[in-house]
Amino acid sequence: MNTILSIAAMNIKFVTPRGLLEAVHEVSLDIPVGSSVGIVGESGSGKTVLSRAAMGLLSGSTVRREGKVVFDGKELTTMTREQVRNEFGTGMAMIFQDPMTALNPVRRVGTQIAESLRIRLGMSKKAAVVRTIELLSLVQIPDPQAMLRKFPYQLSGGMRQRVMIAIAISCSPKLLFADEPTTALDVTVQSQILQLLSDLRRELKMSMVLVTHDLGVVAGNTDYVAVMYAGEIVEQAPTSELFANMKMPYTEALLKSIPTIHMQSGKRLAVIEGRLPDPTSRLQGCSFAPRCPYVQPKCTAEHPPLVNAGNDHLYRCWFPLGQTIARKQ
Amino acid sequence: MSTNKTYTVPTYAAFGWLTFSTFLAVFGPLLPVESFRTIHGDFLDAKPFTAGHWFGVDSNGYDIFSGIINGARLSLFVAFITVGIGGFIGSLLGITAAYYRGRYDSIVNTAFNVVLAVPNLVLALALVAVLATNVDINEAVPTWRRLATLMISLTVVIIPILGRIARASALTWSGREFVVAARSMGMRDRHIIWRHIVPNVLPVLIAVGFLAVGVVIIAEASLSLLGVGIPDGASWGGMIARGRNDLEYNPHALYFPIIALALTVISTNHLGDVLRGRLDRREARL
Amino acid sequence: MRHLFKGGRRKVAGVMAIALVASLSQVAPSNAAEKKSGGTLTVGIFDSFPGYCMADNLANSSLMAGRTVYETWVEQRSDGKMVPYVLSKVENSADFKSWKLTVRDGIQFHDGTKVNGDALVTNLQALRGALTLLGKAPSPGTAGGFTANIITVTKVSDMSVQVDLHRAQTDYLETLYASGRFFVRAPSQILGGAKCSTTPIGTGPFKLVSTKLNELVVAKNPNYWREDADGTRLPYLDGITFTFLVETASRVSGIKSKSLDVAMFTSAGEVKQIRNLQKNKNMTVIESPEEYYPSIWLNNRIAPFNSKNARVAVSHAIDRVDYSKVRNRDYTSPAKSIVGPANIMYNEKGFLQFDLEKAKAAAAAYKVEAGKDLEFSFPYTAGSTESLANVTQIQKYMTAAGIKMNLLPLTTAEIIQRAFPQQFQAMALLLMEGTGTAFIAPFITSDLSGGNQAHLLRKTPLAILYGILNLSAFTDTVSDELIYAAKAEPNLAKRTALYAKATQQIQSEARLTTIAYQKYALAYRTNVKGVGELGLTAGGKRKLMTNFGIDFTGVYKSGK
Amino acid sequence: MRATYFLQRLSQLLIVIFCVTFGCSLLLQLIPVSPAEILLPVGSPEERALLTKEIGLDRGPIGYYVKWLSEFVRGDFGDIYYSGGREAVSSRLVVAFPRSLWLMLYTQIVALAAAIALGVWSAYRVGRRADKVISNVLFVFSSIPGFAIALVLVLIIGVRLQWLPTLDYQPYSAGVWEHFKHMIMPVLSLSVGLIASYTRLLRADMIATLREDYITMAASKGLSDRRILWRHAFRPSSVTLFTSAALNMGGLIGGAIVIETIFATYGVGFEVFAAISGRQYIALQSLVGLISIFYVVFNVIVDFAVGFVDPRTRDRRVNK
Repeated sequence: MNTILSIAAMNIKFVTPRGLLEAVHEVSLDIPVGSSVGIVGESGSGKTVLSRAAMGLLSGSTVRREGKVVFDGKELTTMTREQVRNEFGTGMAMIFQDPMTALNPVRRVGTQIAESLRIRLGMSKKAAVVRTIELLSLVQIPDPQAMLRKFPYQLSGGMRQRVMIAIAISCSPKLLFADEPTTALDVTVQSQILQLLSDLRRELKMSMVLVTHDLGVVAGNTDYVAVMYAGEIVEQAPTSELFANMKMPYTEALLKSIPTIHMQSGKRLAVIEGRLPDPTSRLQGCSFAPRCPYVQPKCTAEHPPLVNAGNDHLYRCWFPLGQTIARKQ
Repeated sequence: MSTNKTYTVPTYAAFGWLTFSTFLAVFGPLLPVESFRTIHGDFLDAKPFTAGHWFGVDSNGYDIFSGIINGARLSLFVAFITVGIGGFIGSLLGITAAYYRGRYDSIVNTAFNVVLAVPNLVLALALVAVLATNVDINEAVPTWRRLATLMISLTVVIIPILGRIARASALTWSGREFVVAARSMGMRDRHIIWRHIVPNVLPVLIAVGFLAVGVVIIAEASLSLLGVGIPDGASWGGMIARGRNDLEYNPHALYFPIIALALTVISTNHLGDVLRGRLDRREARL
Repeated sequence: MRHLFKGGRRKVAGVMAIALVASLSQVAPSNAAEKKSGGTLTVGIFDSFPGYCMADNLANSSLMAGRTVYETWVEQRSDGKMVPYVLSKVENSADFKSWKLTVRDGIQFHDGTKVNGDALVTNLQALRGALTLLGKAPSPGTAGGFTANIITVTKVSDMSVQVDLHRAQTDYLETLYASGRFFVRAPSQILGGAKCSTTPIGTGPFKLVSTKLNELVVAKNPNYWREDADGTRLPYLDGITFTFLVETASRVSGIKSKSLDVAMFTSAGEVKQIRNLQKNKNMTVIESPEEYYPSIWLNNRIAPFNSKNARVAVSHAIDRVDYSKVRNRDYTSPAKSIVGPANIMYNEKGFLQFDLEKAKAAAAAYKVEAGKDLEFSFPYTAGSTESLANVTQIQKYMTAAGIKMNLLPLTTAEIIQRAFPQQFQAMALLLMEGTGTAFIAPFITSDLSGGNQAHLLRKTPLAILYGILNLSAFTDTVSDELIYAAKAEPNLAKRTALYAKATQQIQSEARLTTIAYQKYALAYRTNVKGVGELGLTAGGKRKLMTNFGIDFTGVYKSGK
Repeated sequence: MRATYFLQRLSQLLIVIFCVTFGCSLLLQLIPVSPAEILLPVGSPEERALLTKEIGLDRGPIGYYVKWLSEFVRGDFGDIYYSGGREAVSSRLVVAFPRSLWLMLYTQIVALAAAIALGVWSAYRVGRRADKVISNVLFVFSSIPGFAIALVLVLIIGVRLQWLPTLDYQPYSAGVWEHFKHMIMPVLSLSVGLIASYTRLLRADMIATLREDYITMAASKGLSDRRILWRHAFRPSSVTLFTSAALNMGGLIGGAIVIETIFATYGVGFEVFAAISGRQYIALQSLVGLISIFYVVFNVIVDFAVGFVDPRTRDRRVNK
């Protein structure tokens, strides 16, 4: 199987006044060509950091990054910043969570889209405008001509997200990171955007990494899923395998916390009790242990390794779901 | 927490210098140092490290060391009192304006803007000039009254600077839920302002107040250079003004007061920054 | 008056004319070899330009600037003798009560009008206030008092005017000169209303370009009447900018950084800078003689100095030797009389020298007399460190003698405004100067009209001008009569004796006192040439350097 | 909507101008001595009465203010009185104003140019050595008063090295180099403090902006750091900087008193000082009025200019 992106043994730490903060711990992940991979976790689980670090977008004196990232056969982690930058847009592109903050407020929509075309593809000004209009219609924006002169603050959330998608796909990237692309949007708009992304992915033959906290979003739109908790991958499997054969109590908990329209009114939505562990000090045992409803003494004593259950299904648990072991409720 | 780097070496240094100069300011008169007004006719232009005159003597025969000590007293006294009074009046106006809003607020705000529309130095100069006019020309105006005139003028300058910050800060706090809640519980305005708003605004004001001390010290020095600062050129600014004509021959007459002044301003600015930084972090944690 | 002992002479006075004779002579020879290129100069001075009308007195260094636009009817030679300048001839009657002045032919004002007898009459009548009474000209200011000895001014011919005096005056020409202050003003300026102060029109080598309180810009007068020895039209320079720079440091740094070509200084508080500039290879420093006598004026009219004990106490308390050392660094001499040795009035007798015991005794006597401690206020220029240091030094002596001296920090404007209505209890001001008495007597006599009850200002509000120059506000008939007699005395030995007596009388009454004498200095960069080279039309030369600096008529700039 | 906002803003500013000038005119009434006595120290009572009438002091505070204002708007700023005559303030301003204007303009250009370069660079290198060095050096300089810097410059550059003149002002007509030669030291002395404060403002805003998603977004497009800094981050970060710069305009025009005195630049600040020390309260009133108008006008300009820098504020403001 060809991989477009391969992350190996990635560690990311931040220097803070309170000490080193470990955001991502020993993560390895392969994205097969043409596939769509979901990364799922609560906020703070390290999924956004992982996706940005994979692209090399985290910089600054406070970031410590270890590990290896290979994109399209090229090892990004050993390349210079300029070389990595050359992969952006044409190789990799990213859609951000909040289209309000991810579009430059002081620049016109048209300029922001055309910029990539001009800089990365070297298009002429005229050609860039033509292509921009094409892109805007591709992301189903009505009256793309008028859109060119607008500022982001003049658009609705859905429109902004479409603009951002247009920017991301403008140079026909091979791999698209979509970081919570629908979180900031209304529910009705969410499905439209997800549909649009799926269509575009098929049309443009892109691979995609879909970062989300919502297992429901992953369900219909991905081929593989990796679940992250406290900076680690705790479960990873093809999407159908995961939903069919869940191993991690955490994944189960995540699934239970999704509201569905079939839910009885008045019934309380399940929440995951407790909080994420303090990222400045890694626990000795399983990081989910303090919150796990099925916790055993071993869980707090030893850190579980990532185990392969077959069918490409990996998980990190001493006592996975579905095994006939007595659990205390 | 060991990693909390609020107090670094510069902070201790700044604090140390301010403590030291405050000590000089308070206990200066008790130290075995001659009065700064003594004219040392036999030591004109003495260089630094002359016996009995550590910092040298200027061309008028004034000992620079005793000048610095006396200047510390006056410069710091004027600066702290001015910022204290100006800060009190300014924050009183600013906080109440932010709390009550409405017409009172717009009057206060306009008043602040009016004062701010006139450059600091121009305002202080004009006020000193008008307030110092005397009917009986031969009447000897006591030094304290001239000092008071100067301080009133500088206070007027400081009021809107601190007042605006107090108002802005109080505005954000008075919109918070706990204030609204307190109001809805029927608490008295005075109680809410005093118990809920003031404690939150005060830290910001203290931080900015430190910066304002630097502003006042420099403003007083500028006024001294123009001849209307602390009477008899007794402040650091006055020493700089005196040293100006001696620049080429007695640079020490100029450098010592400049260094003293700059160190003090650096210290207050730094402490102001540190305090503000701490507040920002506290805010961030909330 | 930034420096306490420097300002001075702002209110000085007028002129009047009679007649005298002098012969027209050739321009004195000068160095002919070098090419005298033009160019412009920038000059740093320490006085401002309050205006150019009769009442606006240009002080010291700004007088130097004003004298590029204006000339005087007579000029003073370096030996002190007065010679005709814009006049061609001066004749006097045997009793020195009538003087006939004849104007030099062929001179014109900057506005193109001719200088003639009418112009002379207009000038004299304006200075003595006659035109003011008629509503034709602005106030004469203190010049009205200065010229109050004149009874009438009469035009006797086109170019001649006769001036009649109330009391005989052998030194009338010195009064007509007024230490360089009584300019030849164009009638159009004098009669020009409010513009009189702002638009100087004279006969000088330079014409006005622009003037402000802190700046005077002048340009070459192409129609100037004088030529040099080679027949070249004067002046050489194309223009001069005079800039008022109150801070010594500004003038020093200015001339050192070549921002200024010339800068003027006074020994009051600027000794150190003068000495430093003297060592500088790039400039020449010239000094005036020690002919300037700053005074401590004690107001005899109001408490406490209406008491002789108080005046004596203060006079004895001042350690003049110490002051000269500490404040003037022995650049000038401590005073031994109210005027200096160069002056005809100089007399050490009766001068109350430093004596701490006598000072304490007099202060104690004052306490018995007045029932309270001797205490007085003394103004100084706020913001002037030198001024403050000066008064602090004096305060130190007073404290030692048990006298309380309060310091009054005031702006320059306030001091000037209050000085001549004689409102201060005491103050320091340089008013008296020179070798003669024309510029001294008005400050120490009580009635400048000489008791002339028929004088034209007598019944007018301007009558206050008779006594306004006497800053000590004293009336002493003994000294008055001695001075009148001396002025009328043609015999030098007898005159000197009379003056000596007058001086002794004033000094023993402690009407005023003096601490140390004063000089002026001027520094110019080496490319400035011709300073002091040009002679006078009547032969001889001016003094090289005075309180009003140098004469710029013959100054030029060398090649680069 | 825009028009209402504009009128509203304008009326606020007119109120400020009114209060400042009226306050100034009240100062005249505060002095315990009659202004005519101050202006005409040797004048007769008749002359003083005439002057009092001419100035309008006999009309009471309000009447005086109205008369002053009506003359002020017609460009008659009153006179400066000296012993024998008077001079129109406006004729002094004709000379002084261009000097202050150039001084202010150059100071702002130098301060902004340096602050933008340093602020952007230190925000880009935040936490690294370059940032720390820049911040600390500027911090120290911001604490040294401008006049101290001016005095040292005069000593070293003017007197010791003789590179630049220490005094005076030269107009453009005297030669471009002549003009700039006289401006360098005053501009440096005035701008050092400003550079420090401007840099701090820009750096703080820039750091905040660089944390924004749209900067990461721009980086993910494959743009160079330089392009991201200047095209994407600088403009949205510069609002505070330019607002604060504009608010300094009035202060620099009239408040550079000490520097104008040291370098004998004799601009508006010096005129203010001369009016105060010469007790020319009428001139002072007009000068302070003018300076406050300047302050207010720049306030309005910046208000609208911010709209161009940051389009978000255009509509937001209307709803405020």
